[in-house]
Amino acid sequence: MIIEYENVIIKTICRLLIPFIQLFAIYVIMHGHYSPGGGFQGGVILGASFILLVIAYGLEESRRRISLKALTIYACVGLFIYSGIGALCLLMGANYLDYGILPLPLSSIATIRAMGILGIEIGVGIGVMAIMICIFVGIASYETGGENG
Amino acid sequence: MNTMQPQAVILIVLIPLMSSYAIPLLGWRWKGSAYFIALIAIGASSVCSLLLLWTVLKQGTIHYHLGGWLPPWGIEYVIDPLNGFMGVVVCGISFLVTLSSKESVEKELPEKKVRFYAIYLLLFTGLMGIVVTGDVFNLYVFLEIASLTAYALIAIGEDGAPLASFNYIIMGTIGACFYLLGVGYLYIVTGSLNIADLAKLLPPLYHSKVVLIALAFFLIGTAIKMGLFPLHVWLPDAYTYAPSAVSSFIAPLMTKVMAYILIRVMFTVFQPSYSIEVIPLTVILSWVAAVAIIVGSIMALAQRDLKRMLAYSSVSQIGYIVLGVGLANKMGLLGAYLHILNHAFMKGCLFLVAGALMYRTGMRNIFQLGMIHRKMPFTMGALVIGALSMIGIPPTAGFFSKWYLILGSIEAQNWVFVAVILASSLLNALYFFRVIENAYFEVSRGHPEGEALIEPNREEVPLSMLIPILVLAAGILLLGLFNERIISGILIFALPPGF
Amino acid sequence: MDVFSSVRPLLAILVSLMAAALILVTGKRPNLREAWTILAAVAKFLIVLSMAPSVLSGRLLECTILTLSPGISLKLRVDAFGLYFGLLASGLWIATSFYSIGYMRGLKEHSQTRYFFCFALALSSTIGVAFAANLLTLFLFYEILTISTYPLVAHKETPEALAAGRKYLVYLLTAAVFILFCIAYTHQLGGGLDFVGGGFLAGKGSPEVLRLLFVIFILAFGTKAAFLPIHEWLPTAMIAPTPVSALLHAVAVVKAGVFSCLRVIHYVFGPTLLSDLNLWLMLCYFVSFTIVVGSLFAMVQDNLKRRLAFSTISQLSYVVLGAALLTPMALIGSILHMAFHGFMKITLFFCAGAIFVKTGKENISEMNGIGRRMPLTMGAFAVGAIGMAGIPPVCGFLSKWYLCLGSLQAREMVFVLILLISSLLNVAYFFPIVYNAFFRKAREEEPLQREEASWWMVAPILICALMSVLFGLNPDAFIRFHQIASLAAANIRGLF
Amino acid sequence: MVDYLISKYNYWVYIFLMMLGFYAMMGKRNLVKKLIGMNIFQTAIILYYISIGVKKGGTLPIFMETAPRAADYINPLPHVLMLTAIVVAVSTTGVALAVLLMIYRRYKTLEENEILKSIR
Repeated sequence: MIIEYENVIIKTICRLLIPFIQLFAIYVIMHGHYSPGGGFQGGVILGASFILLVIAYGLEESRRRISLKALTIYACVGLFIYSGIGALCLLMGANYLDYGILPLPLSSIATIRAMGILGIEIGVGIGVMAIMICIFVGIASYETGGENG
Repeated sequence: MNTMQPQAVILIVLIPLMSSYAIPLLGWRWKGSAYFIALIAIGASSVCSLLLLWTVLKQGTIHYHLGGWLPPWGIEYVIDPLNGFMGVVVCGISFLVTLSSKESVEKELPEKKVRFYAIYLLLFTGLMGIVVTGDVFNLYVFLEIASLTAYALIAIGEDGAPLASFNYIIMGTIGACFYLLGVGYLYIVTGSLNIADLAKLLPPLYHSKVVLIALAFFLIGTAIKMGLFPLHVWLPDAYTYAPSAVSSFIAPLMTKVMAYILIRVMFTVFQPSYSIEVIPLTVILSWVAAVAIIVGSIMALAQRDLKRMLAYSSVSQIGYIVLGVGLANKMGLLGAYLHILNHAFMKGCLFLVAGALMYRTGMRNIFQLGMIHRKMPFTMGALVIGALSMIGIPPTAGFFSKWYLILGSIEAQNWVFVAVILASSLLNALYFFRVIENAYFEVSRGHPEGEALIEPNREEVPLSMLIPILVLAAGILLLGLFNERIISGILIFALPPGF
Repeated sequence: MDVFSSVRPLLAILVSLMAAALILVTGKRPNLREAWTILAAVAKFLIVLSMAPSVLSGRLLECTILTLSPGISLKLRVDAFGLYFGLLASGLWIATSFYSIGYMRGLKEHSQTRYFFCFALALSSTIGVAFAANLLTLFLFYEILTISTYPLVAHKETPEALAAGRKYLVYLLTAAVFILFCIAYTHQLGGGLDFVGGGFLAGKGSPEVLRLLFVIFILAFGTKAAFLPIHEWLPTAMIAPTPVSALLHAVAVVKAGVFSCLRVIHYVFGPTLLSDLNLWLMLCYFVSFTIVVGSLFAMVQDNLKRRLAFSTISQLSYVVLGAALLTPMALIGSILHMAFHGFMKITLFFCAGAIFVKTGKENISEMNGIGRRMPLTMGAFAVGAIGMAGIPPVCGFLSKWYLCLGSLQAREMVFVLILLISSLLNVAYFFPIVYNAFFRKAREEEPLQREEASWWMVAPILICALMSVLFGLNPDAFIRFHQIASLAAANIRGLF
Repeated sequence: MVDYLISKYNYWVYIFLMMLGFYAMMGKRNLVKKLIGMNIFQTAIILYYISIGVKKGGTLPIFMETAPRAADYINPLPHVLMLTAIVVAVSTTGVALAVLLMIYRRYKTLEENEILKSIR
């Protein structure tokens, strides 16, 4: 069990850093479809920011902010966005993940595709973040039980 | 809708995938819904797989391009008669096993029900993905999905389960990594990951050592994953300690799907002529398989735990499949294909029976079964049919796969294999009749381990467990009687070209 | 030869399968349960009998059920030989059913439902063996027969009974494995597996291969026919209830073995091929050895059922000897002996069972004076014994006569001699039993008044004994055994 | 010969790492060490893949205004594949750790010998 670490410097630095880390993570996610980066990397960074929170403020505090159950929901919703967009293409009559068909008010097929993959990256990002935190929290709190897969 | 048929290719994977996310979401509110979601998802997949098989047999191979990207750049799902057949086998057995899992999960894992079914569906997704994909790397991803979920599911079992699961993780990871290396080597020389594309690009490169190494990695990797004899060490523990719902799901399907990968690699990615002629690969495989058959049977003979005995018998039955593949003639291969189906039915049935025994009596020692047939007559009837099929008594299904394998061995003029197949029938008879004897006769009276006599009141397992058992048992008989329909209707088209 | 498609062969099999299912369902009500057995037995016999006229007029009845494997169907075909065995098995099943009911109720045995279920199953597979049109179909029913008889052998569930059951399985499954190999190899050599009168393997392989195949075939099927030295399971299986022993010996199991041997000799290899391969004489000597040594073994047994078992071992080899001599007379004799031995042996076993039910005695040495207590039973026993020794007018004489004629036709005096020696040995081990039963005094403490077993048991005994005599006087009585046997022999030799 | 060995040094590195991991997986009795071995094993394969995507003088496969010729891009596919492989490796590690926790909770040790002793 990770308990709160009584050190002002670490706490303050974490407080300051975490928003920036998260901002960077979102940047990575949003640019994933045409530059290095993407949902997985961004999601990991986003997850790391929470892990930092756990390290600095202890498990209890972070549990208060984001519960294990909520994380499960996040993970599922994230992956649901991903596969849902794919399935949406199916419903529109194209192949799975063929975003060109999506009815977005954009000029060209290429931009629609770009938007489609962005949606996917966002879904993946949310999912990965949630699962990363899940793994960490699950392992850190082994006395209280819970496994993941 | 006209486009529905090809879309079934992706739906077969997508439905269980999305349902596995839906389970925690819905299960949060309604715990009982998990079972039904899983059942409906697998049922829908089954419908898709039947539709696909029907389409494939009528219209020929289906190609499905993910995201509309054409191969070899995009990922392609290909359904030909072989994986159409595999799909139906996996879906059908999964459906029955899932149907029966309700009560035993309720009893063994009441707290973890929701998570159990989420992971369970992911495992199913992985298996189906392996079956439908036409891309070697995508196959690796699905392989890992299936393996990871299997590790997790095995780990939640009783007593030695976590350790068994950990050993499986270590072995399984080596296997999967070897597979990945094989993919890498093929990618170096061809620059392609698409199976059809590879099959086109490889023949001019057959002289290359790299291709040879790639094939070797593929073989070892899949051999570990399917528990072929010297690499089977993870299998007995994993099957024994897993919760009964899990072992009856993994045992009939996991190793079969891995055998499917082996067949796919040997006969589609590489041309049969390469696997057979350039290196004596099939010879090596078939000899290893022959040893596996005998050793598996002998080890099974030494067990007193029913599930463990079945696990070792799986090791030997995998040998049959690989032997058929290794014979590399028409009859042998047909026997191997048929045995994939038959063994899925037999092992499904037997593991479900073992699960039912655990559920009702909590017992697994075969020497303590005394007079259990009074208590559970239908379950024990199914056990007898399954056992007879394992021994290879006609007209059960097990006899006919053996029959084709023997024909194949004779065609290959290899008398040792004939002897091995026949001897293993006898060994099977030895250990299965021991179970039957204990279940039907009052042997236990004099036996030192047989003290725990069961009260002979009639107490069958719940219908949701009994029906799948009986369906599988009836299936064993019907498959045996109508095996020729399956062969001439489906399997003959699944043979690699040139057979 | 005309071939007609007909469902009657299938019906004959299904009738007892249905009965088996009904027996399981109505297991709680003994009267209804046993009604099914009897009903099925009679129905089966009538169905088989209804096929006799068309077969006798030279037509074959065929029924293709489904395809088992590419090129091989699950096919039933009733030819004269199959019909013959079918009539024998289904006819004796009626007697055995009545007797079983008497026996099982008399001893208040446990697990009677299982018993009758397996019995019905065994009988349908026997009919399947009889009517099988090819080797794979035959093997299919042959295996079901093996498996369904196992619970019968181990019925008593004592350690000895279980050991006997295990031994039975070990012997017969091992043999089955070899049969399977032979069938697969035959398939490889000959392409098809359908029985053809006169054989289909000629010219399909080198002589060495065919010789080896033949030897394995005969030894494998011969395990069920209990040739020496692979006979051990049969005397051990005598621990089973007496009706089961009767079934094993007279009706189904060993007869199925012998029947399959004959199928292999005459319908797979064929007389011409066998004489070309010089195998027939070897086989003749081999079975002659069994005839003589089996009888010698029988002499030293004190347990009545074991003695009968060894007698069976010896008598079955008559049948194979007749077939192996390859002459028409010997063949008719061999086929006739199959049925006649069935009737005589079932009489003897029924008697042994009746004695056991009434007095609890199993050993011959205890049976002094028993003829006075159970005169009907022992009278029937005497008839059976006389038949076994081949003394007219009991039917055993007829078949032996044909066998001797056949040996003379083959110009092999040795086998006439062997048949005669065996007759003498039969006299030596059966007649003392009869003598002691009637003319020796029982021990003091035993009651002297007449007390037969129940009529459920005595009636079948008397009917079987009567039949033995009747067939000896007129082999064409009722079911025309002689005519069918001659037709079968003619079929084989290609003179229809 | 030496040139040959040196020119393929990326393969030697990956083989060395792989064998190291393999040894740890097979030879070590401590379960965590086995897990670490497994990670090294997987990393070796990732390294191998990355190294086959390398092109001397190649540039990042990102679309730029002053586009170089297509042949100047390094091959991005192995990287993408390895991204997936890394995800797999992470999940495997996660599952393995969870399983190790279960083992530890049950047997209070992570030494294989002691666990086997306590099972029997």
